[in-house]
Amino acid sequence: MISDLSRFSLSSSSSAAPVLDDDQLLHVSLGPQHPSTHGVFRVNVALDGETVVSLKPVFGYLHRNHEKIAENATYLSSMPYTDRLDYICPLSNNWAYANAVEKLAGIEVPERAQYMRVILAELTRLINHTAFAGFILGDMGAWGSALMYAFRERELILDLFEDLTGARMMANFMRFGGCRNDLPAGWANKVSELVNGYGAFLDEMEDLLIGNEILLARTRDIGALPKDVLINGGITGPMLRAAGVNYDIRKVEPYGIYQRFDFRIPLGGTGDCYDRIMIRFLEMRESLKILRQALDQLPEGPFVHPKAKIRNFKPPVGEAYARVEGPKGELGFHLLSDGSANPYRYRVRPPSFINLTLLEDMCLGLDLADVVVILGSIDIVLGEVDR
Amino acid sequence: MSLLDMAYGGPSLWAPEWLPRLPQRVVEMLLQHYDTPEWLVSLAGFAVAAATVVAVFLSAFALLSLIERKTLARIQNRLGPNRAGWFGILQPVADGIKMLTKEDIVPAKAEWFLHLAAPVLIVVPAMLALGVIPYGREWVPVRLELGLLFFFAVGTLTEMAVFMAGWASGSKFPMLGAMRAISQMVSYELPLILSALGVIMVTGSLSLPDIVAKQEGLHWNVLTPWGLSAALVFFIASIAEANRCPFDLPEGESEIVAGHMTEYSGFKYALFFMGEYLGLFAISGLFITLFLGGWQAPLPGLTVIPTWLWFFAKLVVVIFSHLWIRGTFPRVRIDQLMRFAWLCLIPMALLTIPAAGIWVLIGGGLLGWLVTVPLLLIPWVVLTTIHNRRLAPQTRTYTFAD
Amino acid sequence: MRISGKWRGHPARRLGSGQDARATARWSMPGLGLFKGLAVTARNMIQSYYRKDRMTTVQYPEERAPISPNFRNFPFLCYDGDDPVAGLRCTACSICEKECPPQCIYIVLDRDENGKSLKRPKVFDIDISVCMNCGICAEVCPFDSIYMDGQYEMSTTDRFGGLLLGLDRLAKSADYHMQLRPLEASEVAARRKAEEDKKRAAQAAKEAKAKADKQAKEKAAAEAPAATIGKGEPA
Amino acid sequence: MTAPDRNSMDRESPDSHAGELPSQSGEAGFTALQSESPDSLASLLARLHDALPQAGVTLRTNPGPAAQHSLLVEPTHLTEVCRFLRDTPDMAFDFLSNVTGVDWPDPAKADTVAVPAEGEANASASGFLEVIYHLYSTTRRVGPLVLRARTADRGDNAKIPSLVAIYRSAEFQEREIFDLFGVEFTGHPDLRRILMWDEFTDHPMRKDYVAPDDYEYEPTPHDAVLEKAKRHDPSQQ
Repeated sequence: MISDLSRFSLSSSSSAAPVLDDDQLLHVSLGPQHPSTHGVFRVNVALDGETVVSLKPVFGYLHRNHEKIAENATYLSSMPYTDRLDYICPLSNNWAYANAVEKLAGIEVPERAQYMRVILAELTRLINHTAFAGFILGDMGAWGSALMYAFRERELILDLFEDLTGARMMANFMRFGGCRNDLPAGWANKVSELVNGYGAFLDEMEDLLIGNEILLARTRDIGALPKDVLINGGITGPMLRAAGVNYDIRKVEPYGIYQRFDFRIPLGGTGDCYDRIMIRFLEMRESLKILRQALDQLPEGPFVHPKAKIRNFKPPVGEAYARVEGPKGELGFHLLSDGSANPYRYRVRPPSFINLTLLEDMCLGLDLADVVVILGSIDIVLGEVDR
Repeated sequence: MSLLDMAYGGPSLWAPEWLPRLPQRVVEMLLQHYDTPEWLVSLAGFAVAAATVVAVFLSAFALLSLIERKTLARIQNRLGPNRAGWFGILQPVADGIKMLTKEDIVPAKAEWFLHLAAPVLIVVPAMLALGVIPYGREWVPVRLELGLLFFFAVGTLTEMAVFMAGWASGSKFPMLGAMRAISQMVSYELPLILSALGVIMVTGSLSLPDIVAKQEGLHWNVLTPWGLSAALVFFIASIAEANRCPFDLPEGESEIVAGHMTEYSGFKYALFFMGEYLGLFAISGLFITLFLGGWQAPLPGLTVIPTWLWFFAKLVVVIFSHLWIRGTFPRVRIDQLMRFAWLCLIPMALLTIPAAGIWVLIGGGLLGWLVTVPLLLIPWVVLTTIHNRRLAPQTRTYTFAD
Repeated sequence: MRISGKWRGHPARRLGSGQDARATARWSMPGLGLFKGLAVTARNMIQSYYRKDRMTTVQYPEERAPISPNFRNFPFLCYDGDDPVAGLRCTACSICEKECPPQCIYIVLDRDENGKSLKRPKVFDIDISVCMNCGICAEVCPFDSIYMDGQYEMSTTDRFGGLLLGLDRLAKSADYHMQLRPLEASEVAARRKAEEDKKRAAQAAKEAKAKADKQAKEKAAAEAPAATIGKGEPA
Repeated sequence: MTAPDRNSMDRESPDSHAGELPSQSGEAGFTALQSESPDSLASLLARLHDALPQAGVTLRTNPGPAAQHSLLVEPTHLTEVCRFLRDTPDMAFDFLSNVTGVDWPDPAKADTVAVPAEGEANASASGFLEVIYHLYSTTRRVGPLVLRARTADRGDNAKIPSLVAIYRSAEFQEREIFDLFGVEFTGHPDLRRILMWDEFTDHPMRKDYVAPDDYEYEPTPHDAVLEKAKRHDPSQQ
């Protein structure tokens, strides 16, 4: 009986959207000032009723030519600018950039600094995924509650960042060959406390979110694409793993010291928006595991390579492409050095930007309301998309 | 004898019970004293009664706008507005001043007259609906025999106003919002009215004071199986009728910015809010009247408290549950909203009618419970489970790769 | 690739510690997830009245969140002693000016009338409307001169002038630094003192040597009266 | 090299659970991804020569410590090469991670970063634009395979065939390079400016790009900038 009545459905998600003449469609510009475009992102949507017939993203409202700025600055001077790429997780960006420069110049990183980097990167992953859980609920119209809880916990991690790096978000902490300063006294204990308490918060968030029937209804079977299409479209990060592709750079190409930790890669089955939320929750649990191990094993020693140069740093001629598993996906830096103090070419491979490649494919035939959810589940940050 | 006793014919009645009607009686008495014609007296009486309702609910609106923000803030672990006056008590005043002094912008493509009329038309039906609700034993602004019918009739005006606002704005987001609003309100009007039918059958009257009087002595409709079922349907439908979360699609801000209100600013925008809150008061008031015993005290010993205070206490509870829901739930999608109305709420609302009939036939009691509970519970479980299964998968599997 | 675990269950079931759940609820109450959510928000609402970790709001002008000793905002210039001009450690070497990512530092070297460098800045401006608080200037400074301040209440009604900090507003005493960041400052002070001591010792040695030379010279002069005047004490 | 199949996990089977699935490629799991050594890159090159002799792929050595050597591909054969790399089962470079555009006004400089083999022809006399692709294989877990393609010049002939049909992930990245460098990707389905606005005419990432000085006047401590701003904005004089 129920399936017979499904023709009442206003959403034609099951059937292909009828193609109408252009003048019969409603062209809506979502953004750049729109409550749920996560910044100044804009999509031009053509609607048939509320069904998306075409969708074209428009970029560049936050473009500042980060790459050109970096070409005109010294290697070190670009470090604070990487904070501003994905401003939710600056420390991952720091690491990605430091990683690329270390590869370019062949710099060793001391043990302690490696552990510090892992701890900071995993804390950043917690921040990102926690905030994501808040944002996605916001996109679905539950403004406030989940986001405020997420930000409450995020603040605790930001406090730790402030203690360590001096800034809550714009950390500018990693250096080529280590980190800028050592851990303050008692910092590691504070992180342990936070890590021990974080599970309870995740439990609470899961109660609020993952079983919620409305959330399930809004995210189930929305935005799923086949695995090979996702790989071909350059999708990385939790979005790719939600579809069941076992590809996490921490395992595939263990940078830093990730091969030392015992953690698992959660994989989804369908790759719809619900799986993307769940994968992020499961990843947070695994991050907590990594954090516990890293805190246990944290060695004494120098926090930066003693021969690392701060002033007048000039890597040898060559090029290097290095990538890390950022919270949003594969964050790569491609550097070309001509032996001078400035990079000849500095290229960021931004995960948020390339993850948007398949946005239209995911949204076609769905409702306008689904576009917002899919966009939220991709988890973009415009500082990185527009650069 | 005091003025009150003279007015109301004896000291047997407790004065605060009459308090809300005091202005009306005073005006009527004064006019009678000066030999005014009878029609003028009653007209003036109505005017004052209406003014009382308007005054009470406008201040309630101001208060609710503050309470809503404070409650939501607490749910979200914030403090809420606390800078204007003690405990933020002057925040509504500040908001009002802000709204009044803001520039009123009419888009170039708007139909200016309809654009102007829509916010007014939002407020008026809500006010009219508030006029027929019995707030206390003696405080019924307008005693209409067909009060319930009148309520639903004026309620439909809101839909027209919302569509007017969306269409007259000459813009896309408002248009989308208006279309959503129409489909939503039309769909949810049905379960709303159908779930009230059981009450009408049991009471045998469309008059709201009669419905309340019938529920005296904790014979609240919600405490019967069919009443509980109908109350559930009515409550859910009333959320949709009031455009509240999780059914706030017409103004779903994460999707269509502010829906039909997108192109409004200043005082017109404030009027939409006022209309929405007054509508919430009205529909919650009707919910209390139909199912929660209206102004009846829950226990006989508590009748010392004036009946209108009981009414407002219940109103606070109902409205708090609206706030609580708003602080928790995400928004549903339009097709899910429609499917829920047509495939779950309307069948259930229809089923409550025979259930109420059987209840009356049997005369309640244990047998009544035994017959009607399965009659309603089984369809509820079946329908919601089918619905849930469509929405939520039974299992999800996640694997962990090393 | 090895599959080491599996979570299989109804979504309404909590993921728990991410451990593998195998039990599958055949039927779960419709709306159970919604009620769980309502319980969470209700708990948060009630606990916000008595639990500090739920209600974390700091009401800013009246209360202030404690600032971490590492917190950095805008840079300041450190001077020794009481005189912000004479005691300034800055030598106007312009390293910070070159390294500053947004190029917000502007330095003019002070010279005497002969054009000789006085090794101190004549102008040292920082445009804090441009500064992004990265701290690279403090990091690269070889003279322990520039440090990051913790002062964050810098709002002004003067859009341009008020945000352009000159020497008068940038120069802060070493005591201030000690107060702001005792750890860093005491380390710097110890290092500077050691350097100073070393310098002084070197100077003392030099002086002693000069004295000995002088004595030797005097001795020689006594023998040969037409000697030149010895070099004065080193500055 | 054994190829672990990412699709082979039997997720739906109720019987499969922890530990029971055979690990497909030994205890280490899989070959850790690394930049391919010159040897294996050379074998890959040999196979490319065999399969596509006309493509004219040459090896370029990276002098830096990263040792990510690259293959220089003639633009006319770029799509064939990529299709070969993607579709040959034991290559399976199915993931185009990154596309970088580089401007080389001085062609000699390009050869210092990507050094040609002895005796091979150096880059052309005029400057050119270069596009660098980083390919990975998600199934074999190797990479990056660095491909370079160079345009004929920096002017009208700055053309390179688009890879969107082979790797969808190139879509926005190629648009970005078109926007910022001015490389025309022939065959791109939707080649428009992406980060700059449509009316913009220049290509800001080119080395000889001169920024317009049409910004608003704002007092600044930098005298040179100040002077420039004053010259531009007569109201401030």
